[in-house]
Amino acid sequence: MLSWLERLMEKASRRVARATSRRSFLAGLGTLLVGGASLPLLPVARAAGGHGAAAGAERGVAPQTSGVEGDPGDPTTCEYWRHCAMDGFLCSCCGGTQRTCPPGTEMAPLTWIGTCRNPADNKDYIVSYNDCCGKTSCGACLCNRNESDKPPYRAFSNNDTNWCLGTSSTLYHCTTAVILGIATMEADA
Amino acid sequence: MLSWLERLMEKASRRVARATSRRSFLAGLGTLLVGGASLPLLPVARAAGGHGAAAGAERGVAPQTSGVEGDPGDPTTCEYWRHCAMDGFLCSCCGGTQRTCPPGTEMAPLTWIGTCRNPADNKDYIVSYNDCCGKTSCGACLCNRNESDKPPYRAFSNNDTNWCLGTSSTLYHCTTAVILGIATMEADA
Amino acid sequence: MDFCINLVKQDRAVRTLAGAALLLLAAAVPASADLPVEPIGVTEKLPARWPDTWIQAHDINFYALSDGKVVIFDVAAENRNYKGSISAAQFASFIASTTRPEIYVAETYYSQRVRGTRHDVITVHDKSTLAPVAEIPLPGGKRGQYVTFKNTLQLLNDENWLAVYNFSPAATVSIVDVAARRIIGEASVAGCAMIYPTGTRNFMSLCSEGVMLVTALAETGAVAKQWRTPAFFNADDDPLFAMPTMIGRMAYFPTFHGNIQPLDLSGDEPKVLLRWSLLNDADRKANWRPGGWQIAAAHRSGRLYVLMHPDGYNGSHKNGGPEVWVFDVGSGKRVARHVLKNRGVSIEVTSGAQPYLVVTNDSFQLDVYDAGDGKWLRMFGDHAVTMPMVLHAVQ
Amino acid sequence: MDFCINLVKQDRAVRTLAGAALLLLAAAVPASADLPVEPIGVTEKLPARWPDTWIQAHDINFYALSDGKVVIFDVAAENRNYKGSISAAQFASFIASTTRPEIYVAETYYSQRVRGTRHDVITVHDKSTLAPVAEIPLPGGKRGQYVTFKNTLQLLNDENWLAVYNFSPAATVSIVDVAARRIIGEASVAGCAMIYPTGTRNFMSLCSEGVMLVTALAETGAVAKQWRTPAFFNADDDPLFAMPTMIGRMAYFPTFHGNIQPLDLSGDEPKVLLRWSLLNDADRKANWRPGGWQIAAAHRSGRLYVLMHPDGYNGSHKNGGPEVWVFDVGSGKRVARHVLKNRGVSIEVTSGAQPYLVVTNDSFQLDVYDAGDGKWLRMFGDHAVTMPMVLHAVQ
Repeated sequence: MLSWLERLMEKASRRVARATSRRSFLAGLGTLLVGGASLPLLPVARAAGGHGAAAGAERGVAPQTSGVEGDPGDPTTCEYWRHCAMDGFLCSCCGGTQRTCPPGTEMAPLTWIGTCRNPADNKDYIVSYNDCCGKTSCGACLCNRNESDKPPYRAFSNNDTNWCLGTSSTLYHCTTAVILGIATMEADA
Repeated sequence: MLSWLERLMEKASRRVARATSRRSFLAGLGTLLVGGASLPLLPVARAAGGHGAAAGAERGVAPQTSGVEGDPGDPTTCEYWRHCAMDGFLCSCCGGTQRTCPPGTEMAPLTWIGTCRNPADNKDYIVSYNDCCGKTSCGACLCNRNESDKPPYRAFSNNDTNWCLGTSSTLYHCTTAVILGIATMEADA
Repeated sequence: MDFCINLVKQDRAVRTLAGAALLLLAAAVPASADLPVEPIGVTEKLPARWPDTWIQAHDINFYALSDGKVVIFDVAAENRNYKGSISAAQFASFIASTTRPEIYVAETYYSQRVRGTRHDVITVHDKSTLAPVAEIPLPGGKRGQYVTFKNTLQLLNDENWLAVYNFSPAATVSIVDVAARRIIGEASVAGCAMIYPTGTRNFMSLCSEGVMLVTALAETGAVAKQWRTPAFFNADDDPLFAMPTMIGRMAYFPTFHGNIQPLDLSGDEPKVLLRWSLLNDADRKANWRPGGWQIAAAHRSGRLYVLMHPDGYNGSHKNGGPEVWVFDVGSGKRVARHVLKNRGVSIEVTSGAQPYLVVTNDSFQLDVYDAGDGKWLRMFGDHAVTMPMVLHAVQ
Repeated sequence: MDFCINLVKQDRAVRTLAGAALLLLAAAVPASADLPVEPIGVTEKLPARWPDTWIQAHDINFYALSDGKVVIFDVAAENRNYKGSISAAQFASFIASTTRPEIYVAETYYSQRVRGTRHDVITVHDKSTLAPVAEIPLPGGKRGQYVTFKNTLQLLNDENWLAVYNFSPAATVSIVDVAARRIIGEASVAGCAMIYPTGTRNFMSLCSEGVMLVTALAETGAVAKQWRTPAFFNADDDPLFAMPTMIGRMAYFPTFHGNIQPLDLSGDEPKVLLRWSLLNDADRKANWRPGGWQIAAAHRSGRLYVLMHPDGYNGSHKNGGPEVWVFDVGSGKRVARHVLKNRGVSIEVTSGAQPYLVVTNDSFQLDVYDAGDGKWLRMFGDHAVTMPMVLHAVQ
């Protein structure tokens, strides 16, 4: 098990050598590798009742915190910093959190990865947008930000894909935003 | 085939004898026999965007006529006279008409029957609310009028039931309003 | 960027592994002042026993009937109050066990989604994982399909049996052994409807002619005896709503015209108690009536909550209403009128010591109020539910 | 009413027959001046060939993905314009034959609705009855699932073959013999995506590095040959949108930054033609860009319609837009700017001599305009569709 991962890391390292720095390597991966959730458009989010704008009582989802020290903002809003490349229903509104799946769903292993800046420490983090699969549409908190989205011929940069792949079911439920590590600091290291 | 229908009509005639007139017999049947569509509440129709109120461009369903001479009003509206005991999606908005099912669906043989007054001739007609079955929710033109509705222990007066029974599929799609005959004239006859 | 293009050319395995490798790289070098690296693949779990501030909202999703669900909310929590969901489609019925960590959905599906072979089943879900753990077949294609009534699926015999209402249009009740996961009996309830548990193993049904039919079951689940009571209501003049609210084994049935018919279902023979009115003369003049879908709720403290509307008429009994009236079931006296923030369609009251009043409003969101003073507390919306017709408080 | 109660007590058969008898009674005595008695059990049919004023709106129903559909509208008709619907769920793909009375849906379902065994299939529906007539299995659990692109399901070889795009995430294309109802071949298109028919039996796919991959098929459906062209676009700097619009065998691909890349797909070897810009200097200053979902449409008269928005930025390419710009593909000149009544998400143009511009607006209703002068004519709403992302004009 470890041996093939080691080999893989070796290969990855060779690729890194071609990039000018760790940071640009990760940034490249962020926009290119492994596509995130399953889609919707900005107008979709607007049609969903202005979600993404003001949080709170009017939209029927109470403000939350991430529960992580130094991680500001509301994970039920599209504006939350980890959501810089988010696309789908926010698992924080569906019985999960920004980093965990709701009960009864399964996290997809293939993801789209973004690089988002945390306004609290002004550092860039690698965020992995893993879909939660196995139940139909959660429906709540549809969020879409297309900054690094590319058409399906750049498959792992495309968020129009149902990324419930490699799971026991392809039913799409919601999407997480998991911190994989820090980007800027590694580039500087 | 005809013989059992004849026997049945004989039975029905015996029952009619107990009622004071043909009209009250039919009216009794109208409220009691064979329940119509599958449900929704008035608030449902309201939530659907004020449908049931003004017809026309605002709600996204164009005005129609019944296509039948002497049959006034718009069969895509809840206010249409045949809909006095309607409950469900109006088939006129779904690829059918007030008396026919949309392509690919099957009309349920069991129905709820109402007695509605045609404002054009001021006569009461027996209207049969047959569901169209075999495709999921049409979605358009939800209409509910509960005048003669009773709880499920009066099974054939209850419109909360999915009346897609006796069809090859129980999937509910929309509801028709078919004229079975005239009520007042027969009572007078 | 040359690198990017090369990467995209890789085959599936390499791409997948590249992702895994990135994960390891990132995980290997966390700086202490940074946000912690988080594990991939974590799924939430719920406790095996659910708090008494939770409700189970049955979203029939009428606009997409094949995609309904039950959503579990903690109505007391300021946030993180959406706990999870389970599938419950095609006019499903729902009930939760209070003695086992299980919830039950009686539902219908087709082998090819919208066509093919019909399957009626009870799907058993685990309360902790919200995952299906068993499927009990209900053969015969006769499961009763309604907009949703609590009394189409009930628990009997200390929750060891499930009773399922069938309507084809023959009215019968199937008895299911919960532990054995199979049907053990079936009773005809022709001319009557629904399941109201009474005594240990019995249930009663309401009948068209204003009587009740009592079905006594043997230990095997077979019908031991059936009898009809004398008439105690008139379905033409003042029908009982089909869904009562319960305090212990006392059932309170509202009527279309504003009466309450209490039935004592604690014994094997139900007792019809004295009917009383929700209305005073002024109320009657303004034609206040109960109306909506799930129009009554109750709390063990003896409080009865009824969704009311003025200017009632023949056919207004499903229109919902702007107020919830609170009564003391001992005295029959009204003790409060809660004017709702948004017109209500269905109501429920949580079972804890500090109860919450939960209201499906006419935009099909859920409003949460303090059941005591009627103060609006919060709303659940943003497409979390689309048509939550029936609300089940966790007992 | 004694009669009523007796009736309700009848068994199923008698009740059913009573209904039939009532029907006969009523039918037997029509008075001549009355409205005519109407038959029970009539289902509408459609013509086997559909008029060129019809469109097929693919409603992905994102809020209930297992309950999507395709709704057929006659956009020219004042009323009775909803013609019917077919099921198309779980990220389905859709295409209609122009030579057979058939429409095709590539879709996915599970044996127990939301769980159990996955089945990928092409469901064949009859145009006249809108009923399923055949199901073609797509084994391997690899059908590509997307918000909906036209180019995941295409017809080849004079419409005798269907080509289905797979993504697992291995990218392949399955070739299906329409008449035989079975798969006859499969081609890997690794590093590339989608199906753009070219010549008789060939198709091309767009690739990450800015080239196209051409797959030539033998008469058996097997891969005869594959080759890549030189790069003709840059996916980093100015990506081609994945969904072109067609005039005959000419494909017009808009780019994120407002260019049009025409490709001649009439021959077995696609030809890359000269790229031209939708923008003049003033447009560029205001940062007008194409954007939305199905952002381009065309008419055989040589008119190209593109959905445009000002103030574009990286990430605005799906935001939809307030205007549809009309171009002459011969000269590359803009001939009209249609300011939409409601912001658009997707657009389509009907294929008849008097074309209509159909727009999915940002409330997910359909607005119908005169494609010539841009005049708004009508809207289809009231929940007839919930999320019609892709519109297919009847050809």
